[in-house]
Amino acid sequence: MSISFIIISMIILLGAAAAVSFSNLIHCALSLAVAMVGLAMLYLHLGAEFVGFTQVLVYVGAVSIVVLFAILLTRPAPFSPGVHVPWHGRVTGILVAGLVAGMLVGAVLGTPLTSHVGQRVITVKQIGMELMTTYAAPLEIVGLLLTAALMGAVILAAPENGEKKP
Amino acid sequence: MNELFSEWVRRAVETLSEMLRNPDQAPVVGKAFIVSVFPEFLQGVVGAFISIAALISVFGGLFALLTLMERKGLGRIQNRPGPNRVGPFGILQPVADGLKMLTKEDIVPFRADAFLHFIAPVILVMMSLLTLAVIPYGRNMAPIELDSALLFFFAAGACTELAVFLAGWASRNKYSLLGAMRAIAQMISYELPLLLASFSAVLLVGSLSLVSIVDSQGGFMLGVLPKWNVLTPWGFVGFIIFMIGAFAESNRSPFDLPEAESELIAGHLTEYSGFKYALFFMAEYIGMLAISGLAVTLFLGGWHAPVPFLGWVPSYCWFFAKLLTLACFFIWVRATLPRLRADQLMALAWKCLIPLSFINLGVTVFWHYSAAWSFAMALPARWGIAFLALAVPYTFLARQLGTKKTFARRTYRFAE
Amino acid sequence: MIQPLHACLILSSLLFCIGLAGVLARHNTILMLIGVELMLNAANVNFIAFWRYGAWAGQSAGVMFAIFSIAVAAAEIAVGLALVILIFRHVRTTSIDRVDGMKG
Amino acid sequence: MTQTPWLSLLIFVPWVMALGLACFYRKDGDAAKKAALVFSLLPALVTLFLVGHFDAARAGMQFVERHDWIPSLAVEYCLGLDGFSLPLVILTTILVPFAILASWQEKKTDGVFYALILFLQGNLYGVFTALNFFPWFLFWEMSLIPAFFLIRIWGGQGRIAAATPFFIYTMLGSAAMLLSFLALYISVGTFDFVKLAELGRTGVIEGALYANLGLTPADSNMWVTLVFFGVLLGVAVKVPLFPFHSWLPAAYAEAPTSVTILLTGALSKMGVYGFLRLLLPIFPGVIREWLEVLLALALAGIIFSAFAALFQKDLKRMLAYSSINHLGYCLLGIFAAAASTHEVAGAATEIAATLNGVVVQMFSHGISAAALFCFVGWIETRGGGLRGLEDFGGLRKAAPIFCGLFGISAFSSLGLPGLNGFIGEFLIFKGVFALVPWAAVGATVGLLVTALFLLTCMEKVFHGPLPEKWEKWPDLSLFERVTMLPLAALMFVIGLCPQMLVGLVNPCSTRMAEWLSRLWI
Amino acid sequence: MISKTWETLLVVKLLWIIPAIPMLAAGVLALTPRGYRRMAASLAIGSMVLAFLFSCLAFYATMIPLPYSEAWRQSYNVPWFDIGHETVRVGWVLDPLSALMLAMVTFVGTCIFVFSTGYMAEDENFTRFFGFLTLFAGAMLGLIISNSLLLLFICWELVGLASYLLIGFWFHKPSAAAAAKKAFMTTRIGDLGLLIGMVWLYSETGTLLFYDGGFGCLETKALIGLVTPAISGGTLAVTGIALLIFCGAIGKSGQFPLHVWLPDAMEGPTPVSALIHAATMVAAGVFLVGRMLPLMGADMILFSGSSPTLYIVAMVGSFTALFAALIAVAQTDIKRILAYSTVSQLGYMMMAIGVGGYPAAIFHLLTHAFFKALLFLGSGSVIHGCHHEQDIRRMGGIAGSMKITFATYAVGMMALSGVPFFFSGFWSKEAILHAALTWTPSMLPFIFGLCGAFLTAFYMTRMMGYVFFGNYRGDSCHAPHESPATMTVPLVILAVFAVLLGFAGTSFWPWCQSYLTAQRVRFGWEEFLHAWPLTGGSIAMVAAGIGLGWKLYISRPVGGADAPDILETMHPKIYNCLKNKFFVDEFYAATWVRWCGAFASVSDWMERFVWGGMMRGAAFFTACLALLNSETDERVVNGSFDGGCKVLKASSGKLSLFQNGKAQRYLCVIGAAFALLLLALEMGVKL
Repeated sequence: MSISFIIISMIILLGAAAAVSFSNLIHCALSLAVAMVGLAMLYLHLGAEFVGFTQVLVYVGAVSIVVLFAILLTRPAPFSPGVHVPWHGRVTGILVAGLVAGMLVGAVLGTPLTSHVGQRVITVKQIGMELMTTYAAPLEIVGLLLTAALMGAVILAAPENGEKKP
Repeated sequence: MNELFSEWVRRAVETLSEMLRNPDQAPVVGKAFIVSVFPEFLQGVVGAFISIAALISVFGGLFALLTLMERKGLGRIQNRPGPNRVGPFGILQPVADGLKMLTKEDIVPFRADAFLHFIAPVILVMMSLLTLAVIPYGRNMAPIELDSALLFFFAAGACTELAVFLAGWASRNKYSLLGAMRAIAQMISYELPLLLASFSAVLLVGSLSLVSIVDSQGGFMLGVLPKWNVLTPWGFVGFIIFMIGAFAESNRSPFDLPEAESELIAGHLTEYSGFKYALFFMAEYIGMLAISGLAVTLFLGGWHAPVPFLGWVPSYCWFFAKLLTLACFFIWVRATLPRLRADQLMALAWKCLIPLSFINLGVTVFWHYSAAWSFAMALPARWGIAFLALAVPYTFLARQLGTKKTFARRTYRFAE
Repeated sequence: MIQPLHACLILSSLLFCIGLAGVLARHNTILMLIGVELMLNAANVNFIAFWRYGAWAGQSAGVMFAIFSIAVAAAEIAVGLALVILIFRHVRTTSIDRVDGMKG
Repeated sequence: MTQTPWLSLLIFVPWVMALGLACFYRKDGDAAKKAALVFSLLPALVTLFLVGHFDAARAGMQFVERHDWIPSLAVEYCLGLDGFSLPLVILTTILVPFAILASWQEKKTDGVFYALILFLQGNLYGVFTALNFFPWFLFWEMSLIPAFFLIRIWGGQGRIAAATPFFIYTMLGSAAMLLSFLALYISVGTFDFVKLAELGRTGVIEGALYANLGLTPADSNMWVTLVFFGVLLGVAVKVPLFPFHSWLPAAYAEAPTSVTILLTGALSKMGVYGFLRLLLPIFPGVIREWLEVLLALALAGIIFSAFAALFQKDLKRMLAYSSINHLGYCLLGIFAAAASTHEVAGAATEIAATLNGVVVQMFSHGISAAALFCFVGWIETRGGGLRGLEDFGGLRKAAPIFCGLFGISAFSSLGLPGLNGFIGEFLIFKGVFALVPWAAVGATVGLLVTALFLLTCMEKVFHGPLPEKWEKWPDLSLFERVTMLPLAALMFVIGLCPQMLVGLVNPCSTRMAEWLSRLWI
Repeated sequence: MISKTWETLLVVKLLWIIPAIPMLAAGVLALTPRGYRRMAASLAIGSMVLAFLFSCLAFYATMIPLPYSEAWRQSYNVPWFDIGHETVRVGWVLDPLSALMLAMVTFVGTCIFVFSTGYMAEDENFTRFFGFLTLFAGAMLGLIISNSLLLLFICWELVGLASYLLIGFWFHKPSAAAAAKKAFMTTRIGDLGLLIGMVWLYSETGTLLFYDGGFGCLETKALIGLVTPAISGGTLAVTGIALLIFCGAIGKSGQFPLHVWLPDAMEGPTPVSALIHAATMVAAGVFLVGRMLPLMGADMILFSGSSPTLYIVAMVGSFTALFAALIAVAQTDIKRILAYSTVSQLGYMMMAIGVGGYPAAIFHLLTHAFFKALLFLGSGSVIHGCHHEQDIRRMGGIAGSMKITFATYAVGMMALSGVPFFFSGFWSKEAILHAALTWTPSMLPFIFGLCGAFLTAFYMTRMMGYVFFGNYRGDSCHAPHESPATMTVPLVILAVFAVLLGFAGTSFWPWCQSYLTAQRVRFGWEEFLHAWPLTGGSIAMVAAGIGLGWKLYISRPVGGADAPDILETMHPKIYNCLKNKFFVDEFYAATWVRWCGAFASVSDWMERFVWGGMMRGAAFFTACLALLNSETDERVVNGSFDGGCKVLKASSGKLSLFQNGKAQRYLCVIGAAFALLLLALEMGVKL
């Protein structure tokens, strides 16, 4: 456990926490991007170069943007008071999450695991070969899924015929 | 101590002579020498710093040069002299501009999100500079030789979109926000053809590493024609698509809608001034250079010489020559083409470029498999089929783009 | 000293629970989706961690799973946000509590 | 090592595309048309690959895919490609986009129309590649369904009267065929065409039939004959063989142009292919036994339909009869190939010539007839629904290019040397004459009358004075010229370099010819 | 010498270029827009000239090894496609026959092409016209050089196509369209015979190549193979094959009974009549028989020296020669007279081949090509000069206004009539008659030939009298005028050749005949003196014909345009019969054409009622079955299913009350339950 790991973990956790706790949704989304960058750094740190870059490309380049667009598209009105949220709902949620966290950390710590020492490298070529052989079927399915999701998203979000534009 | 020093001098002299003897590898040798001076544990950091310093200085200089070239070039094209007051023929104009930018007042709007307003240009420049890190500038001269360099390039490029959004949103100005949204829509749309076009090269080489992509373009067909990707049917079309995408990606004319002064009072740049504005400016130019560098790398043979007998010219010279050619092309296009309308912009990307680049991928595959053809007219046949496969869809796609979209008749309301 | 694998797992557990908290405590659907994203990424951290520190040499399953997971997450967020926008158009809000028209 | 299932791709890609069209372009006919065109071109890529990787020197099946389907019934999903099927696959690949292009100006069509066409395309590929009776029959039947709906919904005035008999007639034939194959399965326990052909060659089937159907040896011959005629009925209706052809003129005449193109260009080839793949290898003995009758039927088809075409006043009906006539030559060739050959010197070569001729004739008829029907469709569109022989005149003056290309197609159809039609006819005549001289001599009458009615058509429609009302007759547009160009080019290419096509078929037909000529000498 | 052989071989290898040049031009012209008239003409003429030059080269190449060399016939074959383990090959052959024909076709063709530029100058489809002409030229040249019956057949059909297109060139005239169809159909009847003969020959000999180093179908080995089964009592295949092939020649060369198309073919433009229907294409039948001569005469062995095939050929030819000459006497259309004259002359050639005078036939073919082309072009010039008037009764006295035309026409007329010594027709006809006289099986051909010679001289004189002498009887507003130079220059050239060519085959120096049979030519008067009685007789016949014609039509000028012919006033019945061409067309219309139509309507009736009824019966049967089925469905099956559905529907409403619609509530419960489960597991609860 190195210094860099701790720094990266801090970035991730703080980013994530910020992402779910800011009241300004734009800030939330930006914090999410920060957390994602942190995750990418973690992956780089762990040696999964390809995953790291993909993470940035997908999450920072695409997902955050989509989230931001969604936020801007769904703002009821500028400076309108937020929806009143009953406090007990929030507390229950945090409590349950905390409970789960406790249990998980306990479970992790309670499990004896040995870490492999030394580098593990996976090249893009290896990934490509795996995708084309062992994981060919999943790749196709994911391709289909993405296409379906794309079309689905377009159809869902496109203004329906006859609907007046807001 | 003395011995150590004389040893150092001897090696310095050796290095220098080596650099002179082999100018092609001079920067590499030089860097290796400098790094070797430092103790072991510092060498990595120092190496990185040397690369960074070289990059920033070279591209900073290029940035300055390019602004000047752009203003002079535009001037000449529009039949006016361009800047000609500062220094001989105005060559010191960039210095004057820089000074002006640095000394102007930095204005932050009252309701703006000050932190984000500040951080946006920083991220933008940072990411633009990051993209420069993976391009091979010459033989053995990629600052970082990443296995997935192309992915890195696009990942870093993707982050600039976020920065643009930040700039637009943080300014608290509706024109800024509109500009940012436009910019993002445009950049996302054009990232697809850009990626797809570059993947045709990736497909054929079988690697995301820019170094190996450049390596694969070495050599000559029939002894004269360089084996650049742009000289294959898929490479040619890919290059064109890539360049269109590059224009859009760097928000350059004719795709400069997000920054259109006349429509959006400069879009997300509205509320920026002084040094921050200079940063945006710099980011745009560096982005342009970086993407041109990528185009050179992917399609124009990187640092390879175009003719066999000019192989002795140092590789990086070729690279920068091609880079500057493309940059001049950017300027030329800016001076020539009018700006697109927003719907035309989107239609071009989604209805024409993306299908075409998919077809181009198919053609690339065909090209790869048909490489095994061995009959007499194989090459013309391959060219013919590839050309047909691209030209026929192109005519259809282009025709369907050309359909006149009928708008409702506009009514104008005048002040009474 | 804590094992690197353990550290990663704890990190992922915490990330997961932060996401869970987001889902459970926030009533904005978009924020819930952000939470879900965080949870998915926590899983990815696990994949990568086990790939990196696990005892099975020469396997690439962790990386592959992470890649697929990222792809699926992208699809998920796209459709999710499209749904949010659609819901917003119908009820003019993004609050989850207002959207309960399906109760039995 | 699993290789890419190219043939399955060929079948399923159009299916999926058809589904997509039916779902997303149901209303928007214009978009559906464009999409269908692009989609129908996708199999062309696969076909290109197949042609490129087809080993023309090998006689056996290639690209074989074999998967168990219902193991207990010996039903396999088995596809393969050989020299007989490849030309038909190529033909289908050419004709479907052509059919879509041919009726580009058609206003009535919508997404479902094109979806059906694509569905039909997939099934055609299936019929031409399936090697097991069960999937083959499925594809066979499924190709009937879209054809029926295409005629029934989008046809002309008499579409109902045309579509229903077409459906019922072919269905009856198929039912008979199914029964026959069930009998075969019960007796020999396989549906596999290759195995059945092997059994047919060694003469096992007769024995097996009586052994497993619990009959006496004395009946066995009758049972083989019965089974044979069941299968014959199934394929004969499709080709069609005289006298089962009476559904055809009405169906061709009433179907919309693009469907007629597919009916004549591709669907009728299914029948001939059935003869070639089922009857000739499995029942050579029965064909030989009934040779005179079958040849007489084929000959009657050739002659009667030629004369009937001479009588027709409706261009589409005329071409429909001409189709029967042209496919009659194919059947003539196929039957003659089973003739007893011990007194013919070099019989194997003659049979090979015949079989080559049959395939070439199928291919070239597909092209020529498609082109002619397409022209008639265009005439109909331009003439405001008129397509009678007497309704026009002198159009060559107004539309020289139209007439020129029509003329090329007509001459290709009547077998002018230098164009594709001649090669097939020459080969068939060469083989048949050596094997059964009287049949070849009789069939020449057909050649003469074919020329007569096609030239009469040219004379009545394109020559003579131009009536005033057709003075504004538009010539072929650039689009139409481009549509027709590949077909016209193919006519010349096959006419001049027949080796391109014959080379694919020859090893296959040589092998079949060799064992047919050695059969029970 | 070796190098010479090598040159010859190269020439043979590249012989295909000669037909390819006009073919290429035809391809280009087919795609040329209408407006490019000058380009079209120059392209066509240029291609023809080029082909002519190459043909001269080929001709020269055959001259080199001529006397007694092995290499007098060279062929070169290429594979075309495979059947079974064999390969169908096609090829081309260079021998004196093909070389002569090549030179003749290209030369006459060039002249006629040049003539056409003037004659067709005002036609709007000028470009198309030259396209068709070049297509014809290419196909004809291909026919000439082909070394395979298959290739020959292909070109044969293609010249037929070109003929069809050109006869119907003025397609807006219904008569032209009908004539085109008639020409194609009539020749196709013969062609089908040729096709059958070809496949028969193929199945008997296994090859269609004429010469293939000893294995061709015209070479000894194959011929012996053909004849052998007949000797041993088998079928007489060789006669059958030869006669079937002769059918093709009958159709193409307009021999009786398939001659009917040729006069109608005059509906085409006059240069077409000159090139296709006089000089070249119609001679293809003669060429075919000449080319297949070894096969045609192969049954000679079986019948002690006289071949029944050749007997039939001679009889058909001589009958046609007389028959057509008779018809020509009573025609009034200038082109039709020439057309029947062509039929008659082709009959001469056929007869010559039949009676064993193959070189004489080919020599006559050559001379005829020149003077008949000359006559047709002359008639074209007359027609052009008389403002497209074709009826000779409406001409007259134009000798003065069209001097060049008149002079050249007179040369042609004298050549055709066989005016002695200075005109080519005389020598070639003499050779034919000489061959007929020496033929033992029958004297009929000779007698018919002699009568034909008389009639030819007569009707040509009659035509001259009508056209060039007397008074002009046409529309007086338009005086006839001489044609432009593009038309007269070819006339003069052809006239010169019509005179000169005769000296290549005189009986005292028979160069052409020797060349064709690859022998050394010998100069000597013996032959000429020996045949003097025959020569005298034929000269007398010609003199009688011309004299009679002169007396009837020139010395006493024709009265008026509508005045009846002198012959008509003398013998109205005979004249009427001749005028109506012996009613052959009417006979065909009453028999074959009607039968064909009747059979067509019978087939159609059967289609509608017999076979269609079969289908309707099947459909009705199925419909009955379907009715039965639907009744069963409605009553039995559907009833039970509907009941089941009702029960299911009623029970499902109750189960939907557990949902309250708060997603987060569900999630909370799930999360808590998960935590509890984990807790339980950690606490060591064993499930």
